[in-house]
Amino acid sequence: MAEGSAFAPTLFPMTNSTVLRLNGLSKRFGPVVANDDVSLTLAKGEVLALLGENGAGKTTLMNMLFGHYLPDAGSVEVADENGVLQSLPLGHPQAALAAGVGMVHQHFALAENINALDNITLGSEPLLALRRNRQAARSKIEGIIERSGLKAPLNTPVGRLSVGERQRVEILKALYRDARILVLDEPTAVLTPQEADTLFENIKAMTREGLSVIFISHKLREVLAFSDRIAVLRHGRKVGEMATADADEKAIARMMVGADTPKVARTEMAPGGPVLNLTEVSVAGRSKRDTLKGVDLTVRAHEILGIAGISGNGQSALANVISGLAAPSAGHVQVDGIEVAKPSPAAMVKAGIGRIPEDRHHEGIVGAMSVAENMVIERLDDPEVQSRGLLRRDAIRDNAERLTQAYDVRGPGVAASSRLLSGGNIQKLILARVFERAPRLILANQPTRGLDMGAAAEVGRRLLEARERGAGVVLISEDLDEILGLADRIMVIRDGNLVEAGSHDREKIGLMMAGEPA
Amino acid sequence: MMDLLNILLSESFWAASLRIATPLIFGVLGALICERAGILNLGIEGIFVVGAMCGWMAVWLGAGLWGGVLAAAAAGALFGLLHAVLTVPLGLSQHVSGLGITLFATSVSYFTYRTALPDVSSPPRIEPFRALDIPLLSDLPFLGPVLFQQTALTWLALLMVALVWYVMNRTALGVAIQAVGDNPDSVDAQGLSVYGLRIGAIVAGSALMALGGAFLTMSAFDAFFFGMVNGRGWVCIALVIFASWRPGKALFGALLFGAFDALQVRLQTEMGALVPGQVFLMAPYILSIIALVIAARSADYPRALLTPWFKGQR
Amino acid sequence: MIRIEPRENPSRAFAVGIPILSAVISLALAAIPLLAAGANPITAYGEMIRGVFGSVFALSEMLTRATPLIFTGLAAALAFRAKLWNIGAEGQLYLGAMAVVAIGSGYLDAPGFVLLPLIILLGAGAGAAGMMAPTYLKVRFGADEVVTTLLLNFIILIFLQMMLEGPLQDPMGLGWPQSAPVLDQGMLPPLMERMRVHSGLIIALVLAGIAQFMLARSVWGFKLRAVGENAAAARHAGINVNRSLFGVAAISGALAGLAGVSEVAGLKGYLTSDLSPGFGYTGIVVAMLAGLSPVGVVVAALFIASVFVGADSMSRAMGVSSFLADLVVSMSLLCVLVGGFLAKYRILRTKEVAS
Amino acid sequence: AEKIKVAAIYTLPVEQQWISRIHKALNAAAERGDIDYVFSENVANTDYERVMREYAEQGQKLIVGEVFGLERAARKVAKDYPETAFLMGSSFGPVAPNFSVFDNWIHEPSYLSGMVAGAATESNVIGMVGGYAIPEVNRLMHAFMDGAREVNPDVKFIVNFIDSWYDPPKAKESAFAMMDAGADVMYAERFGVSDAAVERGVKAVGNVIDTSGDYPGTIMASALWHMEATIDKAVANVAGGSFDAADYGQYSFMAYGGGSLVMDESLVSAETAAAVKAREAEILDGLFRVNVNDARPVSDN
Ligand SMILES: Nc1ncnc2c1ncn2[C@@H]1O[C@H](COP(=O)(O)OP(=O)(O)OP(=O)(O)O)[C@@H](O)[C@H]1O
Ligand SMILES: Nc1ncnc2c1ncn2[C@@H]1O[C@H](COP(=O)(O)OP(=O)(O)OP(=O)(O)O)[C@@H](O)[C@H]1O
Ligand SMILES: [Mg+2]
Ligand SMILES: [Mg+2]
Repeated sequence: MAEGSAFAPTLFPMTNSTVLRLNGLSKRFGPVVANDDVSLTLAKGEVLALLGENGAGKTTLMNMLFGHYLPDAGSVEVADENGVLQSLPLGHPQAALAAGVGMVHQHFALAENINALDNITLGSEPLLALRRNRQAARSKIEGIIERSGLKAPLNTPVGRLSVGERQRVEILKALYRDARILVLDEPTAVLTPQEADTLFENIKAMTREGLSVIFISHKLREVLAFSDRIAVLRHGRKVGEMATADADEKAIARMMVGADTPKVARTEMAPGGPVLNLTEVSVAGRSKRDTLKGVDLTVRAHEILGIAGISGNGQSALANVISGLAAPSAGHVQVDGIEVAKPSPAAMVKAGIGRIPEDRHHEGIVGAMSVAENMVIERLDDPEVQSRGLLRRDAIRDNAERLTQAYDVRGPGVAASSRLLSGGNIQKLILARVFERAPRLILANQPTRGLDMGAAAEVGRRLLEARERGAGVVLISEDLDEILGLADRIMVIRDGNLVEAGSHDREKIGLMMAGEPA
Repeated sequence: MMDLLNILLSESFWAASLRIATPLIFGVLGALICERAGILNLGIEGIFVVGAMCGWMAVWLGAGLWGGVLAAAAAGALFGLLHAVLTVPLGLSQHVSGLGITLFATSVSYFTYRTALPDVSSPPRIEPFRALDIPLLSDLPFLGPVLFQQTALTWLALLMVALVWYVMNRTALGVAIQAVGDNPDSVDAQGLSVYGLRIGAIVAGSALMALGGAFLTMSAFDAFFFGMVNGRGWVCIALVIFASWRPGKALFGALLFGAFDALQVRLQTEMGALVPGQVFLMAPYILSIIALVIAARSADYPRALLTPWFKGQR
Repeated sequence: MIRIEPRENPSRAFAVGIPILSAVISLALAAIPLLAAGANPITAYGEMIRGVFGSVFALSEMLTRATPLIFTGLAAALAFRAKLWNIGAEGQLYLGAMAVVAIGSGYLDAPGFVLLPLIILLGAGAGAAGMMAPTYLKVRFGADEVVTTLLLNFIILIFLQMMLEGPLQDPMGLGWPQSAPVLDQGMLPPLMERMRVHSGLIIALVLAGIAQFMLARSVWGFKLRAVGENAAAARHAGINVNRSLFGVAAISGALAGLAGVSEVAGLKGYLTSDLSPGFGYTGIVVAMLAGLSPVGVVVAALFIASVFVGADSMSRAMGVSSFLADLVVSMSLLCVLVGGFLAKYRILRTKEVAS
Repeated sequence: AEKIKVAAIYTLPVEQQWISRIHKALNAAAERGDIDYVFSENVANTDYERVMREYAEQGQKLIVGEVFGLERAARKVAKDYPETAFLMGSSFGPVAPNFSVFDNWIHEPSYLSGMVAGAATESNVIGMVGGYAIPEVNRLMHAFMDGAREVNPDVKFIVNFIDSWYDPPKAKESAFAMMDAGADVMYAERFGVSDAAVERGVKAVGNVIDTSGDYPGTIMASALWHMEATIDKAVANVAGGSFDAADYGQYSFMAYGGGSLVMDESLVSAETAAAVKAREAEILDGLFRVNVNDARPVSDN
């Protein structure tokens, strides 16, 4: 394979059925070369998986195709109705939409105050028309739902939909515009395995009607299961392509990172005494995701407890109780056998609980503050950090220098805004902050969501390390593979109830998650 | 002494409420459109002044009443455009830009007025809008005086409530404006122009605000005075939240405020000897805060309000 | 198509040059109204500079005008840092002023070293209380503080009118709605013979320095910044967000209250309902021009005060309408705002990439 | 003769009734060629002292204005510029050597206009809309009320202050409210009141300025203030080098032509007109003194 060459040969020679061709696209953001001379083709009815580490440039490439970003160089050609390639005016989402390109964004691009129907039809009608033909729109969407199996309530404000429903609305948006080429950027990052499988089966069905798909994912399982062909980006360059039939995990990983990723190996270990006890804990939340109904839970030292479940079944409430953000309406919380009288984040930190939040950008860091400051944000009372109310800036900087080294947090330096770190490095920053205090208990809520394989493996290794040291870990994840790989014991959360799974049986846990009697 | 009930039952009280509410209706609708699109427009107080001055001056120069209305709207739109350019493509602080526009619009109006009319001891008058006096309707028992003896501008305000409601809820444009105020990316991803929608909304909203000012000089009164806007614009900023950004509730809020004000002058004339007059002057503001506290829980803000958006940046 | 990109490393020359350039441009724009009024712009600029720097008196007047703006600018800057949108400095200023005359106009005839600190403390406390109330409504009920603080300005102003016609009215004032004068020993000493600039300016400068230091170097400032930049993350990290908000609300209100103290006890000596020509609102502008930096507030306040005093004096010298002063201030504000943007971003015209 | 340089400093725009009278008198003097006249309007109290000093520094010979909000500071400035003559609207007394005061002492014509109103009301309810309850306003209102009570002991007053100098729409609403409460004669202290009177077809009495031309058939009478007497006297004194600290208040009295009553006799009964004229003569002859009462007037009920 001609790594990074400007004329990297495509594995599949152009055929009449080519519906999309990207020619030598390049894009810089200041000093960052996000894409460097990337060329790709896509055939009719084909599913192409685009792989690469975090920051490899996948989203950027797709954003240029769709017109959000203007390339510094290169061109895009899209086949018209007759299958003839026409060049696409760049930098105009509207032109891309008109040419039949639909894009589902990594981060939802939905207005939450209007309903799904309006989100879907947004931009498809003349703005200055005095009337809308909602009935026609509705029947068209219902037709698409019928054919694709992508069900979503159309009349509810999107703000009240679940993530899975929102994801489907995103796809419906693209299909409504008669997309012949569908770009999906990490569509399953927030879906359960079942939801993901359903989604891909629906999409697969549509490819048989001539839809062509590019999807981006960090989950090799679904890449191998559903794609026809794989293209890999590294540091903004295309470094290879292969037919999925010829690919295996190892080969792909090597192509992505240029080396083998270490497998995380868990060794059996005898658990110690309990570090966290929840007894009959209830939380009265406003929605299902914020509600717990009298759960009992015990985590012991040297133990990773995996909490499996479809998102929105009370994981947030559970995590909020353990991290001190929500006060239980009933029940008891004990850390190391001592009742936490007034739960608060500060009390939990003091009790020795380290928290890795679900939403690392929103809850994990203060983006506008420096890396060093974020490293100490949980221990502002510590005399190492402050004396008499004044910050000890040298100590704070030294601490950060040491931790960025130890935890391999890469970025523009400890004095720079933490916002400038990539998602993976933000997660490492949080890990450093948490592990450095040798917590008795670690709450890891979706710790690898959106991370590439290398970064995800690093998180797993750190969690196992903590367990070895004697910490207890609560691992909440929608990625069943991750739980199966790391957890000593598994519980399933459903409708605000926690149930012991009793085994590592994938099938059985899947059924419990779906609410069927095991 | 007329008691409270008598006041509340009198048609002149309700007519006064609607009259007092009219400039607020224009203002709240204007602020509502801007904020629905995600932009706070604190220029409103100054845009009221510009509307009052330009509307009046156009009529005084012979443009006719509707010419004055157009002139006011155009002037409002112009200052709205300035606010839009500063806050949308340039993404500057909406607070500062707004306060800057208020200062700018007010001082431009005053300076222009004074430079054009350096030597007036009594401001020149125009022939203002008169009550419509629609033949049969005006003679209806209660509704007649309350509704059908208002001026054309009050009717225009009521019409605008319906129009804004219709546009916001029944047209593609309205949906797009709501979407751009909630999540600009949603609009951008569907091929619509975030900048275009926001700028358009601010310009249109500001034109409406200016009509609120024009009402003061062309209907409620017939001349322009320095300081005559007297905080009415700011009140609209409060009312728009009270109204949860809904045109119908905006009308209700403006009427409520107008009713408090109308009640206030009536009670003050009755009870002035017992309670300091200021207690009555404060009442509408205090009640607005109370109403806000009650409404706040359910208020769902346009999520993107105050957050600038740049194309191709994250 | 137009594209906006952050400048990678804005050079120092840029950072200093652009604001100066925008100030110059705003002056150039001021020629329009000047010409419209039939005045010679060149002479006018000369008069404007003389109006600010032409004499010790002019300079002292500029500093006098800047003093309350530093206080209200700091009030806005600190609150805004925590994303607490305090638009109510105008009202809080009057609360501070009312406290001053309530205690200092004869109610308590104590020696200066007792009375003066007491006046300052009470004035600050009254302002603080004025901001705590809306903060409570925000924290407890979710009532938007932009609106509540704005409305409170009106309420407080009307309340002031009531007080000045009632309990606070000067019995010797022949019925005017004004307070009795603050006792002599309760007045902030002037800084110069026969000039109006007073020691309120020193207090303002010291407070700006303290605020700058505390914001960057203290745990309190750390928490404040964290709450303002990302309240959810701050809460998750164990910072008591509400306590931070109440803390900064109190300080912000107190600073605005001090603006009132400084105007009454430093300048006028007694209270009328037109003590402030909108210092509270201008403070917001000052704070934002300063990029919410306390030291920046001092610079911005001096700038705004210079433009106003210069333009006002110029309008008199040139015989054009004195409404010109506000006009010039607003134009330079908008120009500097745009200039600040251009210093940080560049606007690129991108050609359509033909493919 | 050489022209005297005169500057005026107003805290409100020159349209404000009170200020407009000073402005008018100074303009008249300027037109006659007696003075060179410059002015600053809408000067905030905070800035007032600076403006006084700037004018003094400019070499203005006479500075006219109103120092109700800054009595002490203004006297301090005057002390610093002994060469400049100051003639200021003030509630307090003059200060030697150069600080003179005046005020709008038109309680006499106000009393007379009250007589007109008291005779005209049929409902025996008179409405009064004021800006702020300051002595300058209160005094005239009380004189007006006294005059009305003289001819009609049953008359009741409704009083309302809108706490603004400039909000005609608000003044108008206030007037409407009073008419709803039965007022059939309005005392028009603010702009907007007469407009309401016109719309409802009731009568009004004007104050300080003559607006009968704007509202023909509505304004029965107005108590006018003429600053010419005051200004001309002060200018003459400055020109003659004899300006000193004095109270110019008396130049607003009717006897000096500083105050007068205009009546639209087509709207006033002959009987009333005669009574008013008789009273007017008594005042001019010094046989009748109108009471001065600066307290805030309140509604009767
Ligand atoms: N708004 C921005 N301005 C300038 N540079 C940025 C910006 N956002 C990100 N970067 C740069 O891009 C790099 C990668 O950031 P990015 O968030 O794209 O990572 P990522 O590859 O998406 O990682 P992850 O998938 O883990 O989130 C950072 O190191 C940072 O320097
Ligand atoms: N708008 C932007 N401004 C600055 N830098 C950007 C921008 N968009 C992308 N980048 C940078 O370009 C590089 C590629 O980012 P991109 O989002 O395409 O990565 P990705 O492959 O999609 O990563 P991930 O798997 O994390 O989604 C990163 O270093 C990122 O920081
Ligand atoms: Mg991506
Ligand atoms: Mg990413």
